[in-house]
Amino acid sequence: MHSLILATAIRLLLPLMLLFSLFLLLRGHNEPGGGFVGGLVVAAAFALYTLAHGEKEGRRMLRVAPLQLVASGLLIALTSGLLPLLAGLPFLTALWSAVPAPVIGHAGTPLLFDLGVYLLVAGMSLLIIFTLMEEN
Amino acid sequence: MLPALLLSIPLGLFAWFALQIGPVATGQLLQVSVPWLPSLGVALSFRLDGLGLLFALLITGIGALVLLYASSYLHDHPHLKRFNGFILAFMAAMLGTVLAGDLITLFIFWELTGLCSFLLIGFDYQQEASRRAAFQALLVTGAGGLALLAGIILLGQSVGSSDLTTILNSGDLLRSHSLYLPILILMLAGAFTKSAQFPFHFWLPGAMAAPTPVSAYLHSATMVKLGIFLMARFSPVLGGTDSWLICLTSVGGLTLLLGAAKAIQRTDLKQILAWTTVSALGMLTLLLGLGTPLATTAAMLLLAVHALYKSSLFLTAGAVDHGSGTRDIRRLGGLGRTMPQVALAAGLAALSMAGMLPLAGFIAKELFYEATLHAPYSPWLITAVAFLGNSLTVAAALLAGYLPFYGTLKDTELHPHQVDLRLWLPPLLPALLGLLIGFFPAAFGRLLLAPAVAQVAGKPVPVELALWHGFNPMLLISVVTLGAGLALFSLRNHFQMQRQSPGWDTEQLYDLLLAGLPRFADMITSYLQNGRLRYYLMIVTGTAVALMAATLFTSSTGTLQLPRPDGSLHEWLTAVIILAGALMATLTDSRLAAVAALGVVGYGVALIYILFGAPDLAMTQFCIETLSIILFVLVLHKLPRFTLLSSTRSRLRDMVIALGVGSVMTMLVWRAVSQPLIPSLSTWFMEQSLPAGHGRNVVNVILVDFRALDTLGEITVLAVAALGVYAMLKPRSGKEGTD
Amino acid sequence: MESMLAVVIGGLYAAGMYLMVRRSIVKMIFGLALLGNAANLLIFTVGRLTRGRPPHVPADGVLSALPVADPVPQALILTAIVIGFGVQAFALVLIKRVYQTVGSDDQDVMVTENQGQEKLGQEEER
Amino acid sequence: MKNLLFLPLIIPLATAVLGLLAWNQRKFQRIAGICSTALLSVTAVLLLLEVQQHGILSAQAGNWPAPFGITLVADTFSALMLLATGLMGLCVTVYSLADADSDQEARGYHPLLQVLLLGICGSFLTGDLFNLYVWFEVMLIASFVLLALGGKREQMEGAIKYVALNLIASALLLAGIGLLYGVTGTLNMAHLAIRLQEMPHTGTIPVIAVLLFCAFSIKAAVFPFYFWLPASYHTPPIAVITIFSALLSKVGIYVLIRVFTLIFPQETITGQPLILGAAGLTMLFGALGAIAQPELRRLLSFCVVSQIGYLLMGLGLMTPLALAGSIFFMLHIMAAKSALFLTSGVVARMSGTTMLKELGGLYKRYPLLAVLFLVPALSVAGIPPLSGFWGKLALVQAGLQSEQYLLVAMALGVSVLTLYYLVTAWIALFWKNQPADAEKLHHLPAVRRGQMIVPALLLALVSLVAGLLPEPLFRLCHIASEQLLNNDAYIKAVLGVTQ
Repeated sequence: MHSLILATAIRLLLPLMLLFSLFLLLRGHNEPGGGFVGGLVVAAAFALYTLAHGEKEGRRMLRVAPLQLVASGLLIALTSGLLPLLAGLPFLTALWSAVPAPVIGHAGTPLLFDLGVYLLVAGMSLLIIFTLMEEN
Repeated sequence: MLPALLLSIPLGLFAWFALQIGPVATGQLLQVSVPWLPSLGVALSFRLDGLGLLFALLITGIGALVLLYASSYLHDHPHLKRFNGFILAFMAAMLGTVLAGDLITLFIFWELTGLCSFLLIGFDYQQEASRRAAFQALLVTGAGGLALLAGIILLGQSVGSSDLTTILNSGDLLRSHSLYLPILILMLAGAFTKSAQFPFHFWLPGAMAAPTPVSAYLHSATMVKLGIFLMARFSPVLGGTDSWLICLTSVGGLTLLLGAAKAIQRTDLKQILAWTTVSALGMLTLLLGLGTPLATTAAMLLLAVHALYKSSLFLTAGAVDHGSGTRDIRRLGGLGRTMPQVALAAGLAALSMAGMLPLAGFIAKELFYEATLHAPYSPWLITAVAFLGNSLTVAAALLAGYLPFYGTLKDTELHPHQVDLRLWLPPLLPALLGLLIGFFPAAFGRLLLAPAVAQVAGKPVPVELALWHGFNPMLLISVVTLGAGLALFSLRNHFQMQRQSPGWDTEQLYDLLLAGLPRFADMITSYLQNGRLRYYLMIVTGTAVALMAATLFTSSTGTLQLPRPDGSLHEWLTAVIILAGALMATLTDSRLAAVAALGVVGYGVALIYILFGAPDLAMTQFCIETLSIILFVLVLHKLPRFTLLSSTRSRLRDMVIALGVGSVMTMLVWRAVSQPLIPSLSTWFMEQSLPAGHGRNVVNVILVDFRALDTLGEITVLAVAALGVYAMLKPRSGKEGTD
Repeated sequence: MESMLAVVIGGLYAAGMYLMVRRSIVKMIFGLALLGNAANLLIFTVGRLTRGRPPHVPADGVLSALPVADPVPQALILTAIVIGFGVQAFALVLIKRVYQTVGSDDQDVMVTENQGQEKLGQEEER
Repeated sequence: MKNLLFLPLIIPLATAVLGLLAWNQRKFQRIAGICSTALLSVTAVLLLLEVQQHGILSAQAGNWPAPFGITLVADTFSALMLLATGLMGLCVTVYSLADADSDQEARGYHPLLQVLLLGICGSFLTGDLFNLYVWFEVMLIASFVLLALGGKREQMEGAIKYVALNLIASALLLAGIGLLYGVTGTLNMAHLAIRLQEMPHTGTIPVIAVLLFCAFSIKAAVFPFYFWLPASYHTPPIAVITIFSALLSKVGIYVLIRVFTLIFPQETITGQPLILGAAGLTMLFGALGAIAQPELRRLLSFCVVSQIGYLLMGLGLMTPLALAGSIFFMLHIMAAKSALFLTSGVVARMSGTTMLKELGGLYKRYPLLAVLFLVPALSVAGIPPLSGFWGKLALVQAGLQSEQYLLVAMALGVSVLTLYYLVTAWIALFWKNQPADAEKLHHLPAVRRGQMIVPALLLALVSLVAGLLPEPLFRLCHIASEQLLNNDAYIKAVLGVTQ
């Protein structure tokens, strides 16, 4: 697995894939994409990195523990659902910013929700992959 | 607990009930009722009438004696307090049953008596025999109890009320009701099991494993009489028909003879008494079955008299055991010298049991014969049965009340000694009461018996008891009975020899059933729950699909119009690729090839999604499929290779099942798509997506907004799946990792 | 095309079912994966097929009169795919653990729930 | 007050998330677990009161109108079930303080328990069929992990059977929901009820009803779909089996009752012989299975199966009394059976075994424990005046009214069998002498014993009190059953219109 080319390539590819995943996440509301696919791309990027550099290095590169990623993803999704309760609206009601934000258009809690999905999916996939690779 | 304080409970109750004798004799009916479960029409309701009062006096009176007796008999028993508690609970349950004014109330207390008796019979739980007897009693009476439950519910539904007063006035309605016979059979099943009638009689002698005070209480005066009580209680509404007459007289007669015959074959005092109790219960059933006013009077009198002499005899048996160390009549004799008061009690009680003048038992027996002689059908046969039973009873009375106390001690190893007051007074009192009733039968008859008989007969019946009726056929039979009894007594060694070869009894049937049940259960269970997952899968899926197929074929109207096969070449190609992948996955013997085949199926499905306007689905499917393949490869190379484990035969069978499942699903889809399309929700989603959901990708808007709750659940599943993988593969160590 | 897809669905169910009742638990997981695909395809098919037009609102927000694919089954399938993936990943690891603890992938060895099991199935399939 | 409906989902989910964030803070997880379940119980009580005052409540997640958004609905039935869930969760969490070992906790025991409760609460509240599938899966995956925690051989074997059979159920369920959408074009249960009333019930609809019935029956462990339950329930720790036996199969029954009274009342009536047959056979084979077991936990697992037959009986009879009886029975069985499980856990801890042969001699030293086992055991066997009696009484009454004599005979006969095996077990545990070669009894430290006994005691008391004073609870069950049989109120609460 310690192919120098792959190792170098992935080092360059990693930020690009992460950017692409963010792109998928942000455009998901209007075009095919979304948090789920975005999260999987993140996972794929780190999985490739791990294949090239080993499981320890992969974990180091990710910086946060995958389980924390899962937990925070769930927390963000839950929070986006809880926010409208403060406004007296039902759970998971979408709240939107009055003025469109640059780049993403309207900003609102559904986007936050999708961000939670994104983080959770990435964390979940990586948790499984790391654990399995560690076993091997 | 202080004995005095303890005794004050039953004595106080006894006194209260005694005060009610007057009012009840004048025809008053005391009733209280509180709603309990009004939604089901259940009330906690009590009524005090003549029948209940007679029982209540016996229950509280003998209960007090038993408590006093036990305070000496069990004084060094570690669980004496528990015993007193159980007895009081049992007494409460008994009172509740006999005073119940509502069917459900009656049933509840009925079941409680069974439960308390379980604890009492099994009081010496260290002994295997006690545990067995307790369990047997619980099971037999419990099973009967459930039949009774069905019976009373049907009874209540037929009448439209569970209130006893209403029911007791609905005799004509019930006797002509279409459910009369089932009700009768179910109620009798409850009564017969509780009152140890043939073929359920065996539990009663078995229950002699209980401590003697328990036997004295449960098996003379109280629990076993509940079945009799039940029949007496409902005889105004259920009695008087041919089925009632035949059922009760035949079962009663059989039980009577069986019990009496077994009694004289026994050498253990308690066993003798137990079997004579069975016999006496048979007499009572027989009398209730006859149902004439005379028979009813005889039954109520016999009931009271039996309770008195039998409790006395049981208590003396215990005293003999306590004072000499054995209850075997072959080893005993001459105890009258060491324990004269006990001997007096036993003698009086035995005379009453044998029906000797001037004791109450004599009056009962005279009435008994009078009733059988006037029986509604085959009076001579019934009288003959009664005669035989009574003769045997006389012999048994001599065995239990005469043999141990007179003559000389047979086993010189024994050192009998006097017993204290608390052991001889309780048996003496009921014995003396028997004598008292013999002297004042008229008052007893008027005050206690007549109100009870009126309840059982459903109408007032003149009760005129007298000790001496002059010379009549009944007296003649009585005298002959005594003679026959004496003769049988003198032949006792012969009968007791016979005992060496155990005769056949329904108990063996019970044993067989009880031993067979776990074996049968084990057989069935190890057949069904055989531990093999694939059989479970086959049964579960097979049943589901078979049911679906059956419904599919019965529910469809007309022939199936197959949708026209259309579609372009690449669509067909995709479909074929998917099928080929599935086929390859099933047939290949290489793990890697199987993973690849699975990938082919997955990607093929993704292709279908693309072709039919679902790019989001396709993207997700592609990603997931890829990730799945990685996971499969990571896991599979640690697992064994595929090997051929099944025989050709079972593979063929599985193929047939699998093809069956597949074809049912195919047909179902055909059916579904051939039905007209109903306007679905999607129009609304399409319209609202941009203005309300601020997104043009409707699928994504549904996922994160319209149906975000689904997605929240979905990501929770993912989180837990990840957690599960982590938890399963986390090495077992005391030290916790960082994630 | 629905009729052909119905056959595909049936085929997937049949293959999945056949794999589920193999003695090897490894084959069972393949069966589960096929069943998952079959169920998703079933929802997709009975939700009616529409060629080519995904349920997207055009940029100008004006809905065209042409029929588009029903977004609801798609959303359901998406959820089901993801859930299925999570469950399948767990099941895969479970099977690995089962193999490690039991020492075999043969279902017929996993019968400790029934001690007196030497009764059924013995005569069959040796 | 409509947001009250979301709390049963938010509370356990938030607790689970906090537990995941505080992964190594065991103490925090424990306290959070207790707070969460207590709060859940309080919420359920409030919901129950609210429903009694204002009728059936509904709320729309995301504020999208029904039938487009996902509806949560609370009627008396679901509120009662939620209350039972909260209390069971509380009891089991407290019990786990003493029973769960540190390894289990290190693998996420407490958050998993919360997710399990989330799935259960979601299933009870949702008014949307696909959403129900999602909650089922949430519940399922959490139960998978809880079942496999520990990794002993028998646990692994049980887990694989449990997982395989339950995934089959999920696949069936998913197919059924998909087909139903394809035929009716909606997922909202109230909306489905209306649409199905308007449609002719020929062709696919009865088949879909059968399909869904089978799928839910697997979850509910009805004959002949129950194999997964006895195959796996004896393997995990007692606390886990307790919550499983109290809630998981009951969710299956709940959904059967909900879906088949609301959406498929017509199919329920035509399928009556089938449902009643399944009910009778479930009782019988469960009881026979229990009789055959030489081990306490397996015996109790089969007992769970057997009792499910009684719950199904109410649905089959479809009368107000029968359904009320089933609901009462369900609540009773949760309390009584769980008390039995928890007590047997204490016994197992003290004796170091659960084999009936090796147990014994506990009556002398621990009479309270004997009572604690006997009372729920008798209650399960239906001895009056404990809670089980009233449930059985209502069912038997309803069965006799509907002239289902065979089924009633079966129900009563199985009662005798239940009495038989439970009392046999009690005698073996308590009266029988301890075998000579058995281990010495372990004496548990007071705090630990308290943590284990108090929940068991509480549940046994519930059974006792519900037996002595059945009216308040039974009236609620009756209201619940009336609401189930009159769909209009439900439909109006969800869609705002009558049909």
